[in-house]
Amino acid sequence: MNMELSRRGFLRAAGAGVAGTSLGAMGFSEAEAAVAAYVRPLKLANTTETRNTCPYCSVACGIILYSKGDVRKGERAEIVHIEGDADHPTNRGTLCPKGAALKDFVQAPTRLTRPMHRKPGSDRFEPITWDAALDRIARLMKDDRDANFVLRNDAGIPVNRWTTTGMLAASATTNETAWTTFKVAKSLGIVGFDNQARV
Amino acid sequence: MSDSPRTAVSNPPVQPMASNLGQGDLIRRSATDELPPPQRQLTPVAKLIDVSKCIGCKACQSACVEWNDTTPAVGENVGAYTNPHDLTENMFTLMRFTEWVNPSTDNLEWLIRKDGCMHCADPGCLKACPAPGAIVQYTNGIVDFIHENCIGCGYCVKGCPFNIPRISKADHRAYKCTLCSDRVAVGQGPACAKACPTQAIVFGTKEDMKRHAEGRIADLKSRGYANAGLYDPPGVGGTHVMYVLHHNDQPHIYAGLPDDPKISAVVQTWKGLTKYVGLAAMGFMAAGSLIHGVFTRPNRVSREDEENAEKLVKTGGAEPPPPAEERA
Amino acid sequence: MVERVQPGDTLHPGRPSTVGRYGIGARINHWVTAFSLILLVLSGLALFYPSLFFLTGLFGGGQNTRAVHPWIGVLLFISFFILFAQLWKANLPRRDDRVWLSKIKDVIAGHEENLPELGKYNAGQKFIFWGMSFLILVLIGSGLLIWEQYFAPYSSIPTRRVAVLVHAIAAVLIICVFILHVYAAFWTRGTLRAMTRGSVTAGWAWRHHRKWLREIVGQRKIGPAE
Amino acid sequence: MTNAWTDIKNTDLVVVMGGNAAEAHPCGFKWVTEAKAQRGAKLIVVDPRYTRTASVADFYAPIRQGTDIAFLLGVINYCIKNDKVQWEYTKAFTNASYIVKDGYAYSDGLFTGYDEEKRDYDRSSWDYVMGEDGFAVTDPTLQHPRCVWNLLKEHVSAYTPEMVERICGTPRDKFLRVAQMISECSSPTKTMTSMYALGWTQHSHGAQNIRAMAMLQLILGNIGVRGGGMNALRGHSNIQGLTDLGLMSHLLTGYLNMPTEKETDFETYMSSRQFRPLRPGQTSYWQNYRKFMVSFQKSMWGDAARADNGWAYDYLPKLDVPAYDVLRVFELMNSGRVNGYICQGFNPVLAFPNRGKVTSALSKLKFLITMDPLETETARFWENHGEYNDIATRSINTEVFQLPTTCFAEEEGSLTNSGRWLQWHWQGGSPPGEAKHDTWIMAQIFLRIRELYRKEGGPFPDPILNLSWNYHDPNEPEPEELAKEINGRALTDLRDPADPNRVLVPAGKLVTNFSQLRDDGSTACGCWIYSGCFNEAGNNMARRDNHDPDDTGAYLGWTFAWPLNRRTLYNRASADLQGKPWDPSRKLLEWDGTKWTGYDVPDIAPNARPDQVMPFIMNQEGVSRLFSRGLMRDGPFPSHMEPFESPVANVFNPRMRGNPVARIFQSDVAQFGTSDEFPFAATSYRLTEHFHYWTKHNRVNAALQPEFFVEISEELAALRGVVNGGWVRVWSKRGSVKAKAVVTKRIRPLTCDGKVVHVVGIPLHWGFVGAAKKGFGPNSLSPFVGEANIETPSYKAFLVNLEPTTAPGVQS
Repeated sequence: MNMELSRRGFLRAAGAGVAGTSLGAMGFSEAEAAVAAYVRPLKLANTTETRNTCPYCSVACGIILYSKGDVRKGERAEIVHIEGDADHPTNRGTLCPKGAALKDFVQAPTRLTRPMHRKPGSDRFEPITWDAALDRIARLMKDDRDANFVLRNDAGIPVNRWTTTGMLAASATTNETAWTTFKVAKSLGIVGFDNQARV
Repeated sequence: MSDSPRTAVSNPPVQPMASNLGQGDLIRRSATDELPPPQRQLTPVAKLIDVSKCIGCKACQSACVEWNDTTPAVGENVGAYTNPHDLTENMFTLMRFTEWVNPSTDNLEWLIRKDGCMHCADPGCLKACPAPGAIVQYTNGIVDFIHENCIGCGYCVKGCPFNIPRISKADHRAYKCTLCSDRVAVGQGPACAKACPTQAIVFGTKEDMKRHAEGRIADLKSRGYANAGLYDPPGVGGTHVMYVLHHNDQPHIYAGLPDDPKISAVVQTWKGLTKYVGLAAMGFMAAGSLIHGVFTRPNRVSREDEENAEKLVKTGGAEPPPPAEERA
Repeated sequence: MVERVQPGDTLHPGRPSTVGRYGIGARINHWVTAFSLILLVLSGLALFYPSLFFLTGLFGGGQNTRAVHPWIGVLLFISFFILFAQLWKANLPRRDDRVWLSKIKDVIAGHEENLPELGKYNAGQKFIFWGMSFLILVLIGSGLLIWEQYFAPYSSIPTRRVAVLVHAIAAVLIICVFILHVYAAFWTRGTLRAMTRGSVTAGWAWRHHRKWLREIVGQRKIGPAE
Repeated sequence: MTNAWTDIKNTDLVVVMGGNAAEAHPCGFKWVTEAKAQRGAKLIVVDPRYTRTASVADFYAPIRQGTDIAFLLGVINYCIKNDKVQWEYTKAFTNASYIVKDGYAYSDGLFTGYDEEKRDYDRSSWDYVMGEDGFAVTDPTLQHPRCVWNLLKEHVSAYTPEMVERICGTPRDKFLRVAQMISECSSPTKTMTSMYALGWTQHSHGAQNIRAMAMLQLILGNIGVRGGGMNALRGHSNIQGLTDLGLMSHLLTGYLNMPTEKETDFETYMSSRQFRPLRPGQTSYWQNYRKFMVSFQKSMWGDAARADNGWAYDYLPKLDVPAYDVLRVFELMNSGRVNGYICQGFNPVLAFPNRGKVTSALSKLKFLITMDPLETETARFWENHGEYNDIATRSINTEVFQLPTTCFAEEEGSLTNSGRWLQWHWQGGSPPGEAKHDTWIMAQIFLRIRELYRKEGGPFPDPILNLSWNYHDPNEPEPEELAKEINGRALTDLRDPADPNRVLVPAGKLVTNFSQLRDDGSTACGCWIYSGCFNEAGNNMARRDNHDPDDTGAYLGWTFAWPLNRRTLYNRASADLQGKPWDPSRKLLEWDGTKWTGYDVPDIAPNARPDQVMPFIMNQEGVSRLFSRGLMRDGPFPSHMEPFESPVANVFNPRMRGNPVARIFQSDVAQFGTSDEFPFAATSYRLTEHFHYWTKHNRVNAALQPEFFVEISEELAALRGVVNGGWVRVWSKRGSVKAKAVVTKRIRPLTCDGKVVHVVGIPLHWGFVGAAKKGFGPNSLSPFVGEANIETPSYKAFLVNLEPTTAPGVQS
């Protein structure tokens, strides 16, 4: 039976137009208000697609970043969804539980947003500007290199190594970043230089 | 030609698209007796979950959360891999892990089943639902909750033979897997099926899925699983989420998957017989009173009664004598 | 011997003389219970019969109806059982009741003269009293089990399925009892004032509950004239 | 990986051992389930635990962690005894026929030349007999008692099924079933693939684990063929790339080596790198070493690298030790000999063994710099987190800089996956707040230091001042210009040696690939093996043609694979000596009489005759090595070695502890536990819900696996009175952790050498920052000892004790 009919039917039974109005005043039409059945509108509509690669394991699944805003147009872009790339030969659009949740890595509450500095003995991090941090880092590194750089070994052979400052490189950075890092570390003479390959 | 990995046929669209599922595609609508017939018959779809291919990685759970923007809470470890520990209004699908020692081989088998709405052809939730339009069934088989119409009574929980719907404590509405109706509406498969790394979850027309299942079952039988089979329970008219089980002769070993699910007789009685008998009883009562009112004079106090009463009041109860019954 | 007269049942000589039947407290409880029952019937039917779902409009929509129905139930339960405490003794079955029931035809036909003298309540009224008491217990019990918001976790789904069926059946029965009660009160003229003004005319008492009247008069429980 | 992920679908048998592909690489594992579904392939899992991979396996066999060599040599022994060998392949493509010097021998678990003092071997006797012609002597008939084949036969004969059961705890019948299934793949038309990961590498004898399987694969003829190979699944998204690019103490790019003190000048350095072929007509591709090295120096220091200064050879630091690997650096740090440390996207506090030592070492630093998109325990190692990081904050004088970097979604560039595919990706999101690209940060640090040296001078500033830095924006080099630098370019016109008038590559243009590199300083190339990734044809790493003719799984049009876009290494070995594919249905290459054709880029000169030039062109022999000469510190053949902390003694030599040549620091010896004090065999691993220590920051993954736990058998639970889901304390000689107990049927006690061995499984994903519950990691317990050849820490086998306890109490 149709809602409208049943309602009128009731009103007649109740025998009171009065009832009708008073019921109406009590939000009676609510029952009809929500009859529409519909599915959620596709949330990816009008987003920008960007091809990327999952940063986790070395299967290197193809992923698509869906963003509001387009960095290529110089806009600020916010990632709203990440999904596997069906065109990718390896993962064919599939993703593991980590890859499928990449959006929450990008938007993690514990993402770092500003340089921080901890003074010796302090129990807290304090904000520091990029310039101040980088100048201080350069100073500390040069002073240590100047003080401890090994020019020659006991046999008088030039060895040019710096053993008192070490570096671990990130094996989730791009090859291009890695090449930059490599050039800097090796040219400074750093020998205590490694990456996750051993771990 | 070999059946290549059944992954997403395509990536989801980003251009605005009209939803392909609407009023006109409804075949059932909760608490609605006279639903206009659907304008067209969509091809029935189905999700096939091949338990024998599942590695229990939970990508389906992850993809489900991300697609449906739910927020399952960070719980604790209680000595099991099943996390969260049960379906919730924020977790529409769940990997249930069972360590089962096969008595015939004495080998351990780690049975991992993706739990979630089965999208029954004869949905108990919809039958039980008192709110018009809170639960709908589309002609392609998808059973969907329309939260705007949900009143949070929990009748769907009692109607469901698989214990799937969950009522949110926050907004008092029922939640469950939608089979990603919003994706299906634009020609995409569900998020879980797209994500599933081993394609243990595949999605397509129910016919294709049954055919795909046949191949899988043949492969399993060739590997010694004599009872491998398709779980498409007739008790609920078949489902639009089906399983390939290596031990289809005993579904219950997969974390209590019902062997022969059907809508509970109690629920049937409640939603059926009781309604009509109840209506009859109340009607009879009302009608009876009405007729009596019409055919018998009202039971009025007569002048005689009043005089006798006043007399009694004056005489202070001496007169007249008590009636015969009392003496006897 | 069973007490037929209750505290507060007093005679008020006058023109006509009246007899106090219900104190103010009892009357308030009765009406609270009555209105709760009506609201429960409306909201309950709305959630039971799809064709009556629109009744949820009376409560501001389905969500509100779902939320408020159980609370009204709790209110009814409390108010009714205060009433129960006041009336249960007078409703205990007596030998007269069997005689009264055996002459049920005369009851329906209204031939009061053929009936025995009765105390404060006749078997019909007692039936309604005990019927209500029993059904309300059943309804509150099954109701709590299916009160999703607070009590869902405390029982298994199969149990709740039974509860929801029992609740429906009990509801149907209580509605029937309710109809009987209301109709009887209308049909037996002069009854309503017992629950409005709290008293009945001595004549009404003489006609329907003569033994009760005799006792009051006998005990000389005289109150101020009206 | 020798093959690609997509190639696994071509296999007949997948052996997952020393790894847990389904758990750690689910999307790659798809190709295993595909092979099963489409080819009817079988899957075998050999692991101490019944893993997620095992849950879909056709056969599972348990094994005690750290005993894989015994198991694999047992299988080799089985194959030899049952004549399950791909003879033609083995004879032609391995060094089975090479005659070994008389000095070489093996007894009591040790090879000849062992020096207990030095903990090292004198490896001079581990070599071939050389003939007057300067080539190695061989006996193609394999009759010679000293030929590699007969020595191997003798070496593995000790590993009978009974011995395997005694060492590994694998029931004899289960072992035989596995051996039988594997041996079937000796047929030229049946291939097996080996998928392994850190379950093999993280042992003091890790490299030998892998060699053992490689040898098995060779005698089965499964290297270089479709659906075969040795497939290291690898961990991080660009772990392959960073290794290829030589971001390691002992490496330069493209597996060129860092010089040592002994190599006093460039010519001395080159003299030990002539790579003369050991057999007539063989390629020995490393003969081009000089071209790659000179081009590398040119790309680093441009005009400052000249012939007259040995191509700026002195600009490179010289090593006085094999490597300043992470273990050595933290040892030095802990003894106060390191002042500064930079952690770029790295979390040593959770990643390195013996966390107590790591934390104490960091506390001795003057300054620590961390670069990361996320909070790390390392950046906050000084912060007190109650039981989870109980530390005296005030007493730590390390100055710490925490620099926020972008993540994958906010940067552009290429990543190299384990299949050697260099895949370009694009930026999709804006960095949060002030987060910066790592490239920018490294550039800023470099430019500032260079400026200081310009102003103030200092010791040997030349390599810094002369480092080539010609970028469009020196402050932030762009990914594309860096990629071109890696690919290499001509510095002057490159003329055709045959016809000097013909210019092959004009000056300034990008070289097509490394075949155009020269040793006269006329070319520059950052990483020779990557050459071809970005040439005049454009950015080949960004190619997206996913067509796959005949469904071989090669995808030659998809991005770029090193070397030369080759998808399967040693692919020439997929064909016999006539150049015909071993399995026509799985053709990869074929000799058409004049050249090699097929689905992949030939891993050999296209016109190299199949009957003359052998497939393993990177080896001087031209063939693969069953006997690895002196190239590995711990033996020319693998041999059974126990972990340093083992529940049972080495059956071949009870006095021998762990790997006899693995480096141990004195300070750590005292921290090894014994089985009477620590009766249970622990192992560490990853869970599929998490990735290392990143995803605990992610609410979704935190919800899927919220809290630190350890897994134990029902038997061990009963033994210690542990209840499922209850708290347990697990401790080793080095530390103690509290965890929830998961009591499972998936772990069963093993019986090894008559002793019941209980296994304790410890996943590694929890710390004290992030969205997941606070917890600990296995590195609080694991020993500070590395692999004998490459110093990978031993996370997979150590001893612990275990008891029920109460929840950790947190003060702060």
